[in-house]
Amino acid sequence: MKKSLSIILALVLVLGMLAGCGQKQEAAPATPSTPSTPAAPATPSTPAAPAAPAEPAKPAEPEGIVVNGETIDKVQYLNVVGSDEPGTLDEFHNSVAATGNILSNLFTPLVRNMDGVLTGDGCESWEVSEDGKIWTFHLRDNYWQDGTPVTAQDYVYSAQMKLKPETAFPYAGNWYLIKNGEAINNGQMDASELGVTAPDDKTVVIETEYVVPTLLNTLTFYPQKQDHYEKYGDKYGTEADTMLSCGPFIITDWTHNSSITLEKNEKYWDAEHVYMEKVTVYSIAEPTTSYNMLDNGSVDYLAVADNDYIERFTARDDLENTRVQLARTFMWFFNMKDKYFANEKIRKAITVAFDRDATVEVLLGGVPIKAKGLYTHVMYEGDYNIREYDGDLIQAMIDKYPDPAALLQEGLDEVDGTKAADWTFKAGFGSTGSKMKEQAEYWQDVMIKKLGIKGVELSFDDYAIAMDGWQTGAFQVACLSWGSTADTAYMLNLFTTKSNAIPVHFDNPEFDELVNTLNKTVDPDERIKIVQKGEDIIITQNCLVCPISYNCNNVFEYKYVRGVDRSPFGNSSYKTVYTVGRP
Amino acid sequence: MSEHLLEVKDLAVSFSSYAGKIRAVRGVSFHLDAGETLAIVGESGCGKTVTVKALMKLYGNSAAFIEEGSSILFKNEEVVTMDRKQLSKLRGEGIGMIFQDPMTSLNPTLTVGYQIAEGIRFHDKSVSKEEAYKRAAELLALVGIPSPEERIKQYPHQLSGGMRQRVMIAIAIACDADIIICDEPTTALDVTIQAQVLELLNELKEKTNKAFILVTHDLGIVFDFADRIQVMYAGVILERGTKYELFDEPHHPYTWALLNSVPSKQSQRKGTLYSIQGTPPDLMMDIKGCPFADRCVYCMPICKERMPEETPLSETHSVCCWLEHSMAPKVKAPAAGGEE
Amino acid sequence: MSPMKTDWINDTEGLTPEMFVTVGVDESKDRVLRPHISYWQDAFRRFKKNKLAVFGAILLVILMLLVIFGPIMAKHSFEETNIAESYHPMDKDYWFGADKLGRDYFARVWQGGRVSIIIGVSGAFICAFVGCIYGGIASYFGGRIDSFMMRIVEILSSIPYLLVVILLSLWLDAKGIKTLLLAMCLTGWTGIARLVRSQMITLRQSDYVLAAKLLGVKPLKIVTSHLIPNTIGLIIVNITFRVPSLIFSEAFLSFLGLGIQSPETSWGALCSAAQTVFTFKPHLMFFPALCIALTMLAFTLMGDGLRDALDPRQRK
Amino acid sequence: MARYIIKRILYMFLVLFIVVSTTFIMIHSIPGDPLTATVENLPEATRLNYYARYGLDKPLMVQLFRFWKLFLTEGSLGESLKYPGRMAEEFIVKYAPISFQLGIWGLVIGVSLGMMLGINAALHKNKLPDYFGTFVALLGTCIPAFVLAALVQYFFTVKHKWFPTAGWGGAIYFVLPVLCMTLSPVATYCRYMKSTVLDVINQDYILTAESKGLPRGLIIWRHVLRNTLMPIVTMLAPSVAGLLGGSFIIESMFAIPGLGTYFVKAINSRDYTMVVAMNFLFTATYVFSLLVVDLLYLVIDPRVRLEAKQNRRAVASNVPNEN
Repeated sequence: MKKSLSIILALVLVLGMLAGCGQKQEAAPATPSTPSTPAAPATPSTPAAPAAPAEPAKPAEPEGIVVNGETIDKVQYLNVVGSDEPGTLDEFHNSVAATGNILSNLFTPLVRNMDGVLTGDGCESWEVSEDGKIWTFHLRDNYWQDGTPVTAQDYVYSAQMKLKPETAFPYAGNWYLIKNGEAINNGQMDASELGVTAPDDKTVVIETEYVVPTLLNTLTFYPQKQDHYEKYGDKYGTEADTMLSCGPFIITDWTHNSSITLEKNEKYWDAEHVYMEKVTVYSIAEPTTSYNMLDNGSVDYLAVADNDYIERFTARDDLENTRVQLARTFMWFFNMKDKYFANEKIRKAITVAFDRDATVEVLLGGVPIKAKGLYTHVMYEGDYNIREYDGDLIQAMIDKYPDPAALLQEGLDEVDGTKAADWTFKAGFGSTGSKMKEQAEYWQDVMIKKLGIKGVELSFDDYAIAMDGWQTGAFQVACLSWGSTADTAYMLNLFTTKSNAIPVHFDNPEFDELVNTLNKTVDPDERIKIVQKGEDIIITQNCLVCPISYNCNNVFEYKYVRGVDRSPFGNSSYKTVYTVGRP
Repeated sequence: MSEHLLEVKDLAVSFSSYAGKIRAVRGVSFHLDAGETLAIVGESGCGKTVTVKALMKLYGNSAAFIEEGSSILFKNEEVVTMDRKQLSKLRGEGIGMIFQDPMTSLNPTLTVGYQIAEGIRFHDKSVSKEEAYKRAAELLALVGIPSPEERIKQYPHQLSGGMRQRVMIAIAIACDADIIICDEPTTALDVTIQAQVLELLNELKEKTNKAFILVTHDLGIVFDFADRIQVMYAGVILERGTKYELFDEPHHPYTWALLNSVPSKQSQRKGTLYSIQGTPPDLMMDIKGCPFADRCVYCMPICKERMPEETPLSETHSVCCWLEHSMAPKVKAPAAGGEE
Repeated sequence: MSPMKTDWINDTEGLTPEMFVTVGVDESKDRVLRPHISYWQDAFRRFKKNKLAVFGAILLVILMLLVIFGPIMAKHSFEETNIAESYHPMDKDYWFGADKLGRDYFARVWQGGRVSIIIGVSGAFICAFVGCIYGGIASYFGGRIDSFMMRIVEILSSIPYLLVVILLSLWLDAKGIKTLLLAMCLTGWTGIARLVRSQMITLRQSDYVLAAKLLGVKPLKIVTSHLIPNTIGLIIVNITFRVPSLIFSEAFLSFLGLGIQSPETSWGALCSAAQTVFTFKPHLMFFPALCIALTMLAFTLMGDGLRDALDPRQRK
Repeated sequence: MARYIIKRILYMFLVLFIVVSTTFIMIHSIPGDPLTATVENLPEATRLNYYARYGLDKPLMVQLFRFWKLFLTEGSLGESLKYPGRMAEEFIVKYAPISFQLGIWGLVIGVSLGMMLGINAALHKNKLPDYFGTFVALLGTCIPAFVLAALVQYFFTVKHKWFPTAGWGGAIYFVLPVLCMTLSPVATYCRYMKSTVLDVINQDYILTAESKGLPRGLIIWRHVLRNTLMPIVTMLAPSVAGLLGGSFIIESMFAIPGLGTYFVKAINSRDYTMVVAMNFLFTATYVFSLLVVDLLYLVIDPRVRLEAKQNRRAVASNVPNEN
């Protein structure tokens, strides 16, 4: 009696739990209906706009809206997976690169890069002076979420805040190209001296330190409303209700480590062309979960990195696969201060011995592209594609030194004569994930076999901790991936003595001088030659880094999704996205 | 049909262990009437406790089972085939039991009062909590425990061994069962307490018309408590009869030996106590002849061949031994306490 | 008394006089039917009889042998990568197939087994040993000593184990099995200490402990010979749980880069590595998880057998 | 009795203070500066005021003192390094309840199911329930959490689409994570329950209870359970304390805004304030649940309670010796 009683009870309990919840969710359509609106109290809907200036009332189209000849779905909603959980939405304190994706939906940058085409968002038009240093932008009528107009002063305030020393803005370095930017950031000048001025409410003038032809692709310039920002101070950007946006969307809910909900901003100047009513951005830490969400349709598109899942999704007919190249290079880099790696032959021996084919095809599932040099395939100087112009420097080096083991021994003899068989070096990695460990173990084995060395010591740390160690030079070889902006000088700048962002400690005055001349020349034909010479110094001559591959996103998208902006540099917004025929 | 309160026929109980089947009780028959006291005597391990526990099918967690063909009639109801509900009615209301070791037979985490009232309230649902506790207090008084109201709230480890045994008695008579089984009630107690408990049991005997079954290996307490005595050995009954018959004219060598091993005044002078050589047989093996044969001083070849039949000596006295057979040599019981 | 057969006495059919010659007690038969054997011999005999427990013991021996000889038997070394053989399916050449880098998975599973079994088994026993003694002493003395010792337990079990491992691997400047085991011995035993103490408090009241105290038996002796045998059930169950939990805590540490360093591996590390491709290549997860399950099954069965064998109360 | 409780509460704060201070010192002595990533290319001036903001420029002991002063005066645990602008206690107040909710559901179902299976396994030794109990115990401890979560997620959200794969909102998001969380308590408590019940079932007072004619259910409930609670309750304390920390794996698999993710990330990224805050939370609940367990000892086992009373009377002057 006792036995049967308790087993039945156990079963009833489990079934009860399942059934109980099963019914609560209405008859599940093919894909689960939109996850029930989050229990967190939805923030008050946009407060009734105070007597906003009379806005031309747009007649709502009677039947569906027609875009590019297709009638889009009645209910427009989008579910996507954001890569990282944003630390904070306060752009002045944000150090997580992926958060830019959310910010680009909440604010209107002066100019937006949509599918490679620069279109005015905050401004209607802009022009550049002959010497290429003074940019003037004419703002359009745009309003904040609370109905107050966006003024040029908001842009000036945002620029000044970024360079004020007290803000300690993590990416202040990128804004040194604005006149007096560096001086202000070092506290030598007052913020008001900054090269960003607002002659009147509708024009913003930017004066740069030196010529930056790709300024619009390098800087994403968002406005910030001074009184709103100061009202919240440190709390600004930590929760959804502290935000005030003027972009295509407003943020209505933020459940940390779970999801962010964006809703259409009626006050946006181009609201008419924003089709999405609601966008839910999930922050999923676990890749398998995001793949499952794509599989059962609870997410509309997703970048897939795992080749098993790539095979599964390619086999499906309702998913479209597009491969997007990013401007990010995955590489090893050497510490020039280290006794052995100051020697060029040793660096070249390792770069030549590296097995890129197996890494790209097997380890990384054929997603990325094999590296041919420092610059990726998507970098342009005027009309020249830098990669095609400079050619395959890595293959050239491999052909030049067929026997890496001998080259290594030559290098070792030059340094202190230790035999390759009893030489080991230490390789540091900036992630503790099992994927990185797998790759490291493979490279370890390749280096031992190809160079005949004794061993490779591997160490794995969290990125912040690893970078701290590399900055102080406590490493021999380390591995990271670095993304570049559209500005071709950006990649070269990383190796200058001043920046040393990639801590190779190159300290080469001739190279620094080269980068300065690049910053002064405007004509693309001249600039491409300087860029080529720069890459030649870094790779062919000194081999400071051992490029492995260029990152790509293997994106799978449901066929009913249209208009997703995938430019490699811009922070794509969901402004142009709409769905047709969602099941 | 039987007019006795309790009628047991060919009761056989065995334990199944992974080493084989242990046949603890091998066909025992006896009866019991209201108001009568039966003593079951024998060395430890002779199956007497298993027998009385089988009356209530009390196996605890052991792997015991009643063999086919056994029959236990209690008020003409067959106990062997009782289902769980009938059994729970029989236990407590029909037959109560007093266990050997009072130190471990009471639940340490429950009050004494509760453990008594629990039985009352289970068997008679109409009794309320207060009434049950009041009844428990009366019972404690009945069994001679001072200031019962206060004792009820106390826990077993706050009472002495003797008092705990009295609580056990109270539990056994809580639902005024017809038969009270006392399984070696005094063994775990020291002599003075032993006497008090026996005196209490005797009082109960006079006051109530209950039938008692006393299971013990201590012949000393049997005489002044029991009416009839049964001697058990290796799962079978060797001799039974009234206490006078057994004490005055025992017929079975084992009974002689048992009586001799009781220390009496004469034996003290000789200084050595008589003890039976050897140990009881291994109950796992089949025993062909008389189980006591190996240790019996008067053993004959026939004893090892076949089990002797039960020979009636008087209305109440009978014995199973080949010495009774016409062909066997006549042997006189040795004087009590005398050396063989 | 029902009438009984009285004619039996005179029924001489088939009986002969010599059958009735008194032969007395048969001395030869007087051997001791059941030889007195010591507590441990009896426990071992009962353990041997328990089929399941013996099966558990055999399973453990097989696992031990495989772990020692597995990597040697395999055709390929567990470290040697062979990219062409990436995810090689299971066949006669690669018995358990190959992992992403083409390393022979059969060798890797058993190589990993060495680490896991050492950590799991030795860790569990060390913790159990230290925990029992500590818990025993704490419960035996009671009073202020006990509450003081319990506060130490609370402090030790609240300090984050992760931090202890990180600091230890820095001070000893060695990341590997030694550091893990040391860290475990420092903080691992608090769980069982508290458990054993709670059980022993009730036992402390029983008479045999009081009697032993009266006889002047030294406290440590009382704890080891009286208190611990009576809590053997709990201790053994705890050990059977500690083994897999230690194996997985090692996996979690390797996940954070603090566990054993590559190319060495362990069952836990194999499981966490196989997690990403789990839905496509379940066998990569199946084998290490199976080994952990078998180890625990072996310990559970042996544990049950030991508990029954050693439990004094159940000694027939 | 009241004196005993007050004394224990004092002990609680003492232990809490010692543990949190030790953790504070330990985390600060681990090499690796958490702020590098954020301040790496900032000029010297801004870098210094960044450190000053978190008080990292002061010697360790001063920092420890400031930490406790801040806590005692404003009840704040300091600002997180990884998430600027957010105080550590905000995380705890907002997310601990979510992790706790999940954990409690998992534990309650897990423990009750486990105890039922355990009792059954003990009552029917070496028969079906016993083997089923051992099987469940094996399953529960050997299947790693992420495998279970992956299987459950695949089966219930991809294959059958009954539940949303991830996210947080109404009760429906509860089901799968709780399902994953019940397996390990079921396994643990089933095994422990069986072992303790086996010890109790052979006691003589169970035979006495049976001789009173009580049905088996009542005997189990009234007599057996009471005596098995001691070890089971002892185990509840650490498992309850662990709940607040949430389960890192389950929460990251189902995108649940619990404390689990912060718990692990904090140590990885050397976010000093968060690590200390998390440890503070864990220790506080752990020590509190230990006090509750010790009090439960007194309730469960009268012998312990009486001894506590007697000793106090006998040893009038000094501290009552509870045990």
